[in-house]
Amino acid sequence: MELLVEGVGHAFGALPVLEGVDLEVRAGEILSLIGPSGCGKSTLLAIMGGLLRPTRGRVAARGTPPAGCLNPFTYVFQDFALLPWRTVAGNVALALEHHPLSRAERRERVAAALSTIGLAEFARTYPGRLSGGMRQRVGIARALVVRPAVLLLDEPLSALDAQTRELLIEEFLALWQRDRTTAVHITHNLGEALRLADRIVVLSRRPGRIKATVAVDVPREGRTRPEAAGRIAALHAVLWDLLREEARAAARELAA
Amino acid sequence: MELLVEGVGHAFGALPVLEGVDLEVRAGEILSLIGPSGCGKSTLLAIMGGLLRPTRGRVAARGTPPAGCLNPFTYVFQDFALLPWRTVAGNVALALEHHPLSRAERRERVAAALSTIGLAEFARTYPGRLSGGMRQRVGIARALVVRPAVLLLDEPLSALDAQTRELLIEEFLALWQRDRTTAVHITHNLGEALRLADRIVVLSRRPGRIKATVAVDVPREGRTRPEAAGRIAALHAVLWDLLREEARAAARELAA
Amino acid sequence: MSEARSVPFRGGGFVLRPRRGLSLAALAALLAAWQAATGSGWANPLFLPAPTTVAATLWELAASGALTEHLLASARRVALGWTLGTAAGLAVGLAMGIFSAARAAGLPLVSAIFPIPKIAVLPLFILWFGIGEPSKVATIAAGVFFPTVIAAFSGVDAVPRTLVRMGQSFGMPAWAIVAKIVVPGALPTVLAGFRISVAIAIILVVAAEMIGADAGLGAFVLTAGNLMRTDQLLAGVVVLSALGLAAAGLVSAAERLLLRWR
Amino acid sequence: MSEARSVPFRGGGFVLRPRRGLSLAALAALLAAWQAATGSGWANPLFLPAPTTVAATLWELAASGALTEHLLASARRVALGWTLGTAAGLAVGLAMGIFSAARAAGLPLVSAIFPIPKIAVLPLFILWFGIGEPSKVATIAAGVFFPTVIAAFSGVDAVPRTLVRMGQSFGMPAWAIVAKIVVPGALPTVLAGFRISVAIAIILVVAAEMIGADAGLGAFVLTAGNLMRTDQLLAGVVVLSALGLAAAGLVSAAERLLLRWR
Amino acid sequence: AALRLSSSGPLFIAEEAGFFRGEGLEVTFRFFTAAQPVAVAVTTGDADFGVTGLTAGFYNLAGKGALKIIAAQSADVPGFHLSACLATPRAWDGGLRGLADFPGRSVGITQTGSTFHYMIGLLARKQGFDLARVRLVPLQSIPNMVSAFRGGQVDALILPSSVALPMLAREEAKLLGWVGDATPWQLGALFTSGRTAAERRPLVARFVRAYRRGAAAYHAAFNAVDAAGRPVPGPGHDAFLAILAKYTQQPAEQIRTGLPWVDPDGRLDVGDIHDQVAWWQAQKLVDPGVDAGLILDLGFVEGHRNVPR
Ligand SMILES: Nc1ncnc2c1ncn2[C@@H]1O[C@H](COP(=O)(O)OP(=O)(O)OP(=O)(O)O)[C@@H](O)[C@H]1O
Ligand SMILES: Nc1ncnc2c1ncn2[C@@H]1O[C@H](COP(=O)(O)OP(=O)(O)OP(=O)(O)O)[C@@H](O)[C@H]1O
Ligand SMILES: [Mg+2]
Ligand SMILES: [Mg+2]
Repeated sequence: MELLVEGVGHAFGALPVLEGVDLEVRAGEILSLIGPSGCGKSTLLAIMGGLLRPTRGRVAARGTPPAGCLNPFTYVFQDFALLPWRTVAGNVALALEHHPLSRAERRERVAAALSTIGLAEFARTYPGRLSGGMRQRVGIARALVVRPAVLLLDEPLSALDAQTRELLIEEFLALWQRDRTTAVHITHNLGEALRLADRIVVLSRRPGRIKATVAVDVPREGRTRPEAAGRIAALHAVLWDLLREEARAAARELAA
Repeated sequence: MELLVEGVGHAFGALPVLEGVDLEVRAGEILSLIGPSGCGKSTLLAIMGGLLRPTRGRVAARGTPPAGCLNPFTYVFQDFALLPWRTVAGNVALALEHHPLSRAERRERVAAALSTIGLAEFARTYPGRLSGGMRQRVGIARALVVRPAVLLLDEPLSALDAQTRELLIEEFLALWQRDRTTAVHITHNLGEALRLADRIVVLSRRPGRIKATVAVDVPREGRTRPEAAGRIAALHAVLWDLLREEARAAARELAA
Repeated sequence: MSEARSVPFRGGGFVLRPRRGLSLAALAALLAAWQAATGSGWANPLFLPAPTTVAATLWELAASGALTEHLLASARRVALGWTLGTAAGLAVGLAMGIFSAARAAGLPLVSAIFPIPKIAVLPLFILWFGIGEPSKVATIAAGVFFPTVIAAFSGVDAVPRTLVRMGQSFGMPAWAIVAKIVVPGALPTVLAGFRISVAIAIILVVAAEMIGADAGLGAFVLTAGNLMRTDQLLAGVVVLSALGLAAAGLVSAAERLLLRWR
Repeated sequence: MSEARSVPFRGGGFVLRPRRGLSLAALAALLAAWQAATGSGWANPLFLPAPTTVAATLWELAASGALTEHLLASARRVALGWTLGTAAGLAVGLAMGIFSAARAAGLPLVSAIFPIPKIAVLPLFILWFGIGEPSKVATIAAGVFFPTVIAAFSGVDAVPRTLVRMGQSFGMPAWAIVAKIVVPGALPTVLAGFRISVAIAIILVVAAEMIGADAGLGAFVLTAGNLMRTDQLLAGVVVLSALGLAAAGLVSAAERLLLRWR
Repeated sequence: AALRLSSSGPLFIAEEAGFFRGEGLEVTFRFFTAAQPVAVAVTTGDADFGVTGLTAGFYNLAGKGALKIIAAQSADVPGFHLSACLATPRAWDGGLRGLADFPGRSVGITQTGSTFHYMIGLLARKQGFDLARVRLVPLQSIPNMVSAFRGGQVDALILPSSVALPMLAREEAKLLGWVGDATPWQLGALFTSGRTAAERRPLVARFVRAYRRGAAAYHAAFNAVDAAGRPVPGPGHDAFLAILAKYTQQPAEQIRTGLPWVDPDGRLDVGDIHDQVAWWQAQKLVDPGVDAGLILDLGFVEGHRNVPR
């Protein structure tokens, strides 16, 4: 599926958070969204998935969800949003319970998702007894289990160690190869964006506007190879400069 | 101040989380702690600061807190732990209110901390209306405001974009230059560890044991210079391998 | 290529907005239903006189000054009893929320004493507090005490323990943790408890004024009942209701002020 | 180099552990205080007979079978009235927690009707429900209804809205959001409300059995009170207390079961 | 301690006419809304004297030495219509026509052990029916009783005239008879605590003296009868009625119709009290150990009537 963001602006009361955002997320594309803290990334994602009504503009979708998709627009939330009164398995099952699946299939899907994220042995543990990274992984499992058409990922790997992150990135790319899920991915890790994204959108400081769109013009499979290191480093530098400009401007504003 | 972790082990009920951890954090040192998700990093930090009683071993401290230090062992929590009913300024002030400071000084310190983290204009906002990264920065401001002798940082920059992180790292290093605060710093960002740490301790998967201690043998000021890039990359590779081993072993265990 | 359709909006809802007009309409509807019930004969006017009749009675009472006298006497008792019962209830309830020993000892006592009907212990109240104001205030305070205790310790139970650990990590003294973390965290539940306890305090003014009261809405209502003056009885009830509405309004105002952060 | 000292432990506390022995000791202390009060003459034995006297009376009642009869009659009314009042209260309270319109219309009605003393409306209850079981059950149900409504909507207010948004993002239908997110999130507050409402139900058995009851603890206590037979009165009160303890035990068990995650 | 009822009229008149002040007594009234707390308040010493109806509860409390009856309050006597026996129209049509027709029917009373309960008992004795065959339904309050009566939940009631007369006027009820006409009895009394009666006799004597002057004035004003035995206004009628209106907070018009008979000298029908205690004991509602003789302190009023040998 394809997402079209048309002239979206948003303000929380008197605080303008987004202004004039036009964006097209192509079918099967992974689009990373980066920008300074508090610039409106999460807000934009909420608008894209129909969870928040923008004060201006609209979001449209084109195409039909693939067969087997239970929830076209699916989130991984920045703050995980786990139900504290449900176990890990219960939290993942929540996404399936209102769909007509057999008990066995539901159980199977949950078990598969939990073993993907490496929490099978914690299936019956309550979120309050998990570490931060474990909670985040439960949120990921819950999103994967519904086979989404568009994944809306809000810093999905922020609480994970480098190695677990790497494993999950590989898992995710394998899934993506199979289903060609469209994904919008917020991150503050440039390396992660450069691993995953087809294009990287840089937002300005609040109120967030699109400052630049950077295409990652290296085939995804080749990005970890030594040959690509130069190009990746160059892109990294470009993004870094774009972000620094914003930070400098923000600092100047503060000083004034 | 100096911290001595002596034979510390911990279990939550039947779940062993830490085993035989011996560790010395030298005065004025920055020690980074890395390890797979759920291996017991946060648990170890809680034990080090006297918030959790280990089932085995003990933690001792040597030295006296410097003058002006209001709270020797101070945390930045992984889940921020902000009071939702206090504004940003109120949350930061909380750390000062039970100390004999004049009103004016308290206000001044809070204002200074908020401008350090770039949230001066959100002083009167409630945490529920902040973005994830903004919340994390409030937690950092609250810790800095008491001039700690030992800072216990649990993934303090995980929710921040690269650029904001860089600014805060610089701020932090400046403060550290002045006060020579001892710091234990949990991170899952190897780059961050390699920027900040004197030594990096790698924990094994759960139950966490010390797997290796890697000294970062490049002067801190020189680490971003091109000359150091090779050594830093080598260290990065070493750490990466150490972590990968753990992840592989975990995966093997899961498969079995 | 297929048509682009707006992404369906799924958010919203589950957020409450005040609708003052509707609140007034609800009260008006209550009055209208009452009027209709008496008009249609569904409720016998002997037991439920029409609101117009009751209004006339109220007007007479107000004109004679009796209404003010009764209202003031009762309102003073309610205010005093509620304040005492709430203060004691919060103290005990917070202790039961914080200390295992207080909880273990207090919970069975609360569970055993709360369900004792007030009228069974009126003689004891007279014995201990006499027939003056103290026994009336004590009756109301006793009725308010128990629900407040329960609300307070349940509220404390709901405070996330990570916030308490945070306070400890900053070396906050225990009293400061209680005052700045436990109490504000328990506040939403405590305020819900207040909503219940103000209503109970008003209900109990009737039981309280069984004991040698000259003036007071409770005594007035009881006397009206004994004499089968249902218009006076209902007039008294309407005033008690209004008192309840006013008290609930105060709780709502407190919520708006103290729970702004939600 | 200075000595290494253990880092002071600052955590712990603010966590409740059951202490069964202490709970039993508290009840024993209550009995002992009662015995001491009557022995010392601080409480006139005319109004507060010694526990031994009351125990003897209880024993007689139990032996004659009267106790079982009264207890069963009342327990049935309490159970039925509580269940009806709770069901209605939860339905209305949840609606008031979810819908702005229900809250706006319901809150003033609840605030106005809750504080009306039961004795003022008993004649209406008799008229509408007769003097048989229905009016008794209705009295208890009405008393339980209001605190339950308040607990329910306050509980819903406490559910974090981010969890609701999560449910919506997964396309959960509204009923599923209510059943799986709103209700479980409100449960701690609702269970605290149950603690209050079971006690109120037991208190109200006395008011309910004012209406022409032959059997029942309330009728028994009322008669004993009218006859100034304080030993029987206290015996009845002790049984009501025990009923309250049992009901509170059930609520505690429900909490242990349903709030395991805390 | 007292209730706001016209049967406490002698007290109010004694106060307003200055009889208490004449004895050097400063009297403060404490009003209650039910009989039981009045007795409790006198027992605990919160009030020195009380006047209320004589109930089984009163006798139980008094029987423990807590209370002493020292003078009369009101009594049911023929011609003074205090308490009415009413039947619902349906029961009337079904054959409940007189005071002897109660068996097999239900009668609403306030409380077990109340004066209403006793009156039914009295009627049973007088009319010779078995009380066990009457279903007594305690309803606690007058509105409850009237409500049950209106709804046909009970067949009959005994009600104070102030409530009964309007119902009769509206033909919502049929009159079976007046209790006073059928079975006169001692309804209420002035009493004090056992301690006061024993230790402060001079005070009690002064109080009773003033009370009797009030009773005499009351009797003269309200209890005069014409040749046919019907009440007629006596001296001071209107002034005293105004006093009662003030204390009972009722319109004078309403009080006038239900003024009880009060003995002008505060003399008790002692024999009747013995009867009452014995009957309650037979009903197992008063402890068998209660001795009517010990409840009474007859030393303050001369000429009590019907004193058993
Ligand atoms: N519910 C809300 N009410 C009011 N203001 C809000 C609310 N949610 C977010 N904001 C404000 O909107 C701005 C953008 O928030 P958002 O969460 O979109 O930032 P973000 O780009 O996701 O930041 P981060 O990287 O720190 O998560 C912030 O300044 C925040 O204060
Ligand atoms: N309160 C608790 N009760 C029971 N088990 C707990 C509790 N807190 C943590 N654990 C368990 O202890 C283990 C280690 O948790 P900890 O939070 O120390 O991990 P961590 O290394 O900080 O992980 P992360 O990087 O994901 O934050 C986890 O397996 C977790 O399930
Ligand atoms: Mg965000
Ligand atoms: Mg952690």
